[in-house]
Amino acid sequence: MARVGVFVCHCGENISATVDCEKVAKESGDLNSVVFSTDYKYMCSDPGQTLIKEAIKEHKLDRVVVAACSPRMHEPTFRKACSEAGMNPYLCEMANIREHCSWVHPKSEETTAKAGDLVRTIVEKVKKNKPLQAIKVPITKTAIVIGGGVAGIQSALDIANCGHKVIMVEKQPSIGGHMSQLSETFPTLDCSQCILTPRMVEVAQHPNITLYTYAEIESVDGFIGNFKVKIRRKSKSLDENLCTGCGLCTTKCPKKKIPNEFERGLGNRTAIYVPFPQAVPNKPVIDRENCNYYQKGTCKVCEKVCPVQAIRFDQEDQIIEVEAGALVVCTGFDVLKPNFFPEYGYGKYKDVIDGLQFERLASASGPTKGEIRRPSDGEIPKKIVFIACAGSRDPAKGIEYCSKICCMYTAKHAMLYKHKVHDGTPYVFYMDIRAGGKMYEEFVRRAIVEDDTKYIRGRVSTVFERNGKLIVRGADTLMGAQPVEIEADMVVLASAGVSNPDSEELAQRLHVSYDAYKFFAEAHPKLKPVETNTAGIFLAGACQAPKDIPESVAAASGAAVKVAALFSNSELTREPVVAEVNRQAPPVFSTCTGCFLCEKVCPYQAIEREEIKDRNGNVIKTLARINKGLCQGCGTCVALCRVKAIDLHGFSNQQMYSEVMALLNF
Amino acid sequence: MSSHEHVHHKEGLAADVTSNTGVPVNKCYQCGKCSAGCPVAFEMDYPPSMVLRMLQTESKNNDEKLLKSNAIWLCVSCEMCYGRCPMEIDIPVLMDYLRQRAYTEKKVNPKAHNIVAFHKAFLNSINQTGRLYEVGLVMDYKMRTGALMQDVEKSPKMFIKGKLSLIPEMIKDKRNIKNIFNKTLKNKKS
Amino acid sequence: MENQEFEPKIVAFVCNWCTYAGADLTGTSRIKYGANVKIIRFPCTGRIDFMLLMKAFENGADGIIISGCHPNDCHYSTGNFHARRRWVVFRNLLNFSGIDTERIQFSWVSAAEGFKWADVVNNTIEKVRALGPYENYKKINVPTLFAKEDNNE
Amino acid sequence: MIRLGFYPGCSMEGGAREYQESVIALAKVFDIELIQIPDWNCCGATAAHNLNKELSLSLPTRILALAEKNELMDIVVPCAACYSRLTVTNHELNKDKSLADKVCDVIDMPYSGNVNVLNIIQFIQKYIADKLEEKVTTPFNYNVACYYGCLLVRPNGILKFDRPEDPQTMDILVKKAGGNAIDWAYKAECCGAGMSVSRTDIVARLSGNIIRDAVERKAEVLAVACPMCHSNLDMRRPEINKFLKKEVDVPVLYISQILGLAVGLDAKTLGLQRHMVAVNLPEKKAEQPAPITNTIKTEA
Ligand SMILES: Cc1cc2nc3c(=O)[nH]c(=O)nc-3n(C[C@H](O)[C@H](O)[C@H](O)COP(=O)(O)OP(=O)(O)OC[C@H]3O[C@@H](n4cnc5c(N)ncnc54)[C@H](O)[C@@H]3O)c2cc1C
Ligand SMILES: Cc1cc2nc3c(=O)[nH]c(=O)nc-3n(C[C@H](O)[C@H](O)[C@H](O)COP(=O)(O)OP(=O)(O)OC[C@H]3O[C@@H](n4cnc5c(N)ncnc54)[C@H](O)[C@@H]3O)c2cc1C
Ligand code: SF4
Ligand code: SF4
Ligand code: SF4
Ligand code: SF4
Ligand code: SF4
Ligand code: SF4
Ligand code: SF4
Ligand code: SF4
Repeated sequence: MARVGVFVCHCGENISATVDCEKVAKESGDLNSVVFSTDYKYMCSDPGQTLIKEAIKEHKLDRVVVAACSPRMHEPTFRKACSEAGMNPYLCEMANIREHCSWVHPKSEETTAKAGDLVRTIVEKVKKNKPLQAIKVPITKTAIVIGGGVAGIQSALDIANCGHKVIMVEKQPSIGGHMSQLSETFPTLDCSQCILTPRMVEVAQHPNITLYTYAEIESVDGFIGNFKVKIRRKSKSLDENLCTGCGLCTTKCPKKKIPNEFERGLGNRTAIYVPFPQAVPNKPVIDRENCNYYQKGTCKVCEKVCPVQAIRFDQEDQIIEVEAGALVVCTGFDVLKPNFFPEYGYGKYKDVIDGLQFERLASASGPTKGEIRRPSDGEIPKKIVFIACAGSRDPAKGIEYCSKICCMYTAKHAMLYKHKVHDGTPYVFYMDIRAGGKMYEEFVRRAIVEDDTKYIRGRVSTVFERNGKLIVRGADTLMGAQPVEIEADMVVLASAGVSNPDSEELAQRLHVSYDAYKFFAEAHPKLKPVETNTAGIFLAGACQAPKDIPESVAAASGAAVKVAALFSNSELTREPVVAEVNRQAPPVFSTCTGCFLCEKVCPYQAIEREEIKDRNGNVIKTLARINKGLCQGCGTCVALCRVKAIDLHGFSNQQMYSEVMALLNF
Repeated sequence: MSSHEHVHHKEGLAADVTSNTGVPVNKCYQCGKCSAGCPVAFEMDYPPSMVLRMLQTESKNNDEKLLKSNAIWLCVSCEMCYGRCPMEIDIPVLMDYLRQRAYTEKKVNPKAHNIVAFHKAFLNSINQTGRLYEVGLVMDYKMRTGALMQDVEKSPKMFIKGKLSLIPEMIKDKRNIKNIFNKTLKNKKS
Repeated sequence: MENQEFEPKIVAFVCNWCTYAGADLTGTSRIKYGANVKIIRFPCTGRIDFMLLMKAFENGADGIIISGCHPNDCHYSTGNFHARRRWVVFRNLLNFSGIDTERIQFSWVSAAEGFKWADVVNNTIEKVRALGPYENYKKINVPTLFAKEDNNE
Repeated sequence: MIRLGFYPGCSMEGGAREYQESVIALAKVFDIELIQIPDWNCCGATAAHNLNKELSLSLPTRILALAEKNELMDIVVPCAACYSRLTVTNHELNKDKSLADKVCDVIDMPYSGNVNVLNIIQFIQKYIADKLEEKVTTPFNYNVACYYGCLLVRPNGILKFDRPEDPQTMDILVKKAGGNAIDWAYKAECCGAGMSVSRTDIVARLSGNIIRDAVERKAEVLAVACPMCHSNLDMRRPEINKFLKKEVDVPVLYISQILGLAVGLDAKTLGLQRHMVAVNLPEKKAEQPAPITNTIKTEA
């Protein structure tokens, strides 16, 4: 039999002005199981708390109900007081007779009666409360950063500088991401490589960072603080420890005409290659799809020329298993190839290129050494047309959203062009100019006013060739939507920023949610912008949505702080409001029927499958099991389970039923 | 569950367009791609994107201007605009509707007289014979427009090349065709 | 004074993060509403088992309010979505079994909508008052009903 | 012998007689009989849908209903304008059953919505293309600008034929016939369509742009698949030349005529003499047909 104590608070006059607190206390004393009840002016004050503690000891109370303000205000206060008196804190509940009663009703008998009803209801609930223990989880203080673009680099360095270990996993042979391909960056026009390269090197040399390039996440198990991650290190076909990065192999490899991905096809590379001169690590890999030896069985020139015999043709992929307390996903974005848009002629006309290709043309280390020359004949274009929103904001053929970065980089491109080709004329076809950011609007105005870029408001209908010129046919909607034709030498499409092709697969592997466009979803768009719904997995950069460098870096530092905060304790304490699937003695094991409907509705992928085996190892039954590390206690699974095999601690079926019945029956 | 749907009953041409053709006028974000690709925009008083814009204003004045415009008659239903519109707005169907409205409300732009005359002559020919009788069509058109000398040099050459016949091809069930015209045009004169 | 008006008994099932907090705000703002509504706190509307609704009617409730976060604001990201989905299925079944679904009021009240909470309560009281006491509630075969609902999830 | 329904449409009975002649002759070479839909009527073309929606659906439905009544479930419709009207009508009726009932009431005939409408290219692709190369006796060894116009490819969502930008199907047929299908920019631009009589000035300009681009890209022949396109590009040549301020005498041939010539039919049978712009193709010695490199992907 429970021994419940009821403590009714006057809250100065906040409650007692409309509720007869004494009466409530007195009547509660008559309730079944209530062995003590009293009222007091300020329950949350020190004397108030002392009163509760002493009553617990004196009357051997094992349950406490405080009838006062909202539990959202003082539940922790009173639970702590109870705990100090030696009671399990989760056996203390509050009845909200202030916000939900005294403040919203006039002074009357009815109001007092309602307060009494609320107390009775909570008394019935608390009788069904079970002692709970706060959940404690140990934390492995290693973070895995997936993706080595500017966001990943920032995040890794921030975490490492807090003194924690970081493992960086990068898919490509080098870190750097898209930023390493850029020429100069808006809104300051500083050289991208100049600011990025030192940080890439810092990552490689940081004592707390282990870098795996040419590697991918194979699988993720476990939960916050305790992830077990398998990493696939793809074979580079060479012994990295031996290779000195001399580059001899890459100069001698006979396969020289492979379109260079880094140059967006504007240059070539060899089969054994370093993606770009400033690559980190600066050691080659063999692209087996294009290598003579792997495809045809003969060649091995690289092996012959390597002064240190570093080439390993028989090297296999390696799977390594690591433990980590947190993951930061920084896998960035992709740029949509605009060839789904045949009216713009990309892929058909050599001089119709995309924004990244223009970056390479404008880059001092690019295929033209920074001179703007058109791909078809190497001439310097005298008229360039930039087409904004090429695929963005186009539900019919492209994507619905605004890619956000292209207005800015288009203005940048026009400027860079004008700075390099003084007598050239840049045109921009646009629908709106989205330049919300520090110094962004000023930047765009500069492109228009100082660099004389001709902005035409209208979407281009078609691009075609006539007499060696690219005819761009658009409309000027500020001139009565009259059609205009520009004879251009080159056309640059600001093509849409989209999610990586493998993002959906990766999201599923990580158990994080993603949006309709397959970008990773943050836990809350405003207040949890770098968290995911899976505790312990964070996001940063353009893998969430197209973002520019400042935003990517800000998010990366934000995510790093979240990781550091997590790692600041050796254990994680969590409220024990979690679900549980019942377990019983054989032969039933559990009332769970294994339908796994609950698995589908859990927003946190907290429901796992447990196989019950007999002595010979045969599976007898597969049951649901809640991962306490992942469960956030929403209770959706509980409401759904038709055999009532799941229950939620703190809001159990018994508790809720008792509440409903007590509320209505008196 | 409480639902807060704001059912807003609109009046005017834009609302009529949407209810009769399903074309969502408000979806147009004025990008101008339709006008850029329209082969006859250069002749139009209001290029297609302007037509959409005028509808969006929901102003009586603009509705009138539109019905009386030349643009709606110049549209040749080439479907280029629809094919390229990022919002998939079916302008050709919209134009059809505006023409029908202008025609029934007798608001056809005077400059479009020739075009309407041609359409009428065309339908007249079908009404009478079930098929298009080119000589008859041209005669009818000339009577309607007074463009008596237009293309006269073409006819003998076409005749020689076996391209024109002087006797109309008739279909058997002319009654059926007449009925179709009567039922659809009802009391509208053609 | 007119006749003593019927005072319906109304139970409100609300989520902890939005509506419970919203109702707290109604209090902090001292906005008045009828005393015949009593709130039961759930972690999330997703936790609300529709059997509890039946239990409430069975024990003499005349009306029920279910309220949680607005569609995309669920603290648990999708709990309220599942609650609504279940409700759509469940409502048809209730209608089918002759239960007066008019007596169940669904709404979204965020933590900032103190005024709205008072409106929701007062409107529901009026509505249920107009409907009269729920004396016709017959004990229906709730478990079968519940099983059917799940098959539709 | 394959027997298919055939809807010539008004212009193929009149101004475009040679199109009909060449299609029938070509079909015969491949053992296909084209059966005219008995008592067919005009589809109403642009005029009907400009002036009255119900009429614009009723006229084509009568044709489809007649085809169905005569058990011609696959019908060949070589005129692109008629093809477009019939296909759009099918689409509208299948989309809205109550509309379909209303229209059937107007035409006083039942129609199920199941007649399959093939344009000339689809017809050739389906029944001829596979056997074409083996039948080619005199490769059509010219630079051909394939002109698709509007109504063959748009609205793509309904027609679902080829890709709306830079279509390829006709080009592939020309290549199979030994021709060199050139790449050009005006493949699917509008020629002025039904404005031929009422706004000749517009037609001269639009068709003029088409002819100019074709010629600038060294086309020796234009290939078309629509009588309306043909009459604008061929019959309106004097007006076009005036617009272009030069004499351009590039001939305009129907695709059926080109394939007909390639499989050895004579010019007369194919009605080449009926064109306004004389067809004087220079003699060329037969070369190996250019390899077909273009693979097309039609968006679903
Ligand atoms: C044409 C163009 C011009 C631009 N100009 C500017 C500018 O001037 N100023 C500016 O602020 N911003 C500019 N941007 C935007 C800038 O490129 C991005 O903000 C920035 O690159 C985002 O960084 P990120 O690290 O989030 O992603 P990314 O740069 O895309 O890096 C992601 C990294 O993750 C790796 N990766 C991907 N998938 C996996 C996987 N499954 N496993 C492991 N690794 C993976 C990738 O290989 C890559 O290294 C421009 C963008 C474009 C397209
Ligand atoms: C009309 C309007 C509508 C908006 N709507 C949205 C929206 O729908 N969604 C959205 O995401 N954003 C919206 N915003 C933007 C949003 O308000 C800001 O992003 C946000 O408030 C910024 O938060 P902050 O903490 O940086 O600054 P602030 O909210 O300005 O807070 C700064 C705090 O610092 C205090 N302070 C100032 N100086 C001192 C000092 N010297 N010493 C001590 N304290 C000081 C101030 O008193 C204040 O409390 C809106 C803004 C406006 C103006
Ligand atoms: S030659 Fe050998 S050492 Fe030099 S880069 Fe190549 S693999 Fe490395
Ligand atoms: S074996 Fe492959 S990578 Fe090495 S040199 Fe030959 S082609 Fe290049
Ligand atoms: S940022 Fe500018 S160019 Fe890019 S999609 Fe948005 S509006 Fe278009
Ligand atoms: S200042 Fe404000 S309203 Fe104006 S463009 Fe910028 S964000 Fe929009
Ligand atoms: S716990 Fe319930 S819902 Fe989940 S699998 Fe078991 S029986 Fe099904
Ligand atoms: S209570 Fe919510 S979070 Fe926990 S297992 Fe159930 S559905 Fe998942
Ligand atoms: S293309 Fe479409 S969205 Fe753009 S202006 Fe025209 S109708 Fe509007
Ligand atoms: S359908 Fe009409 S409005 Fe549209 S592009 Fe063609 S002519 Fe212009």
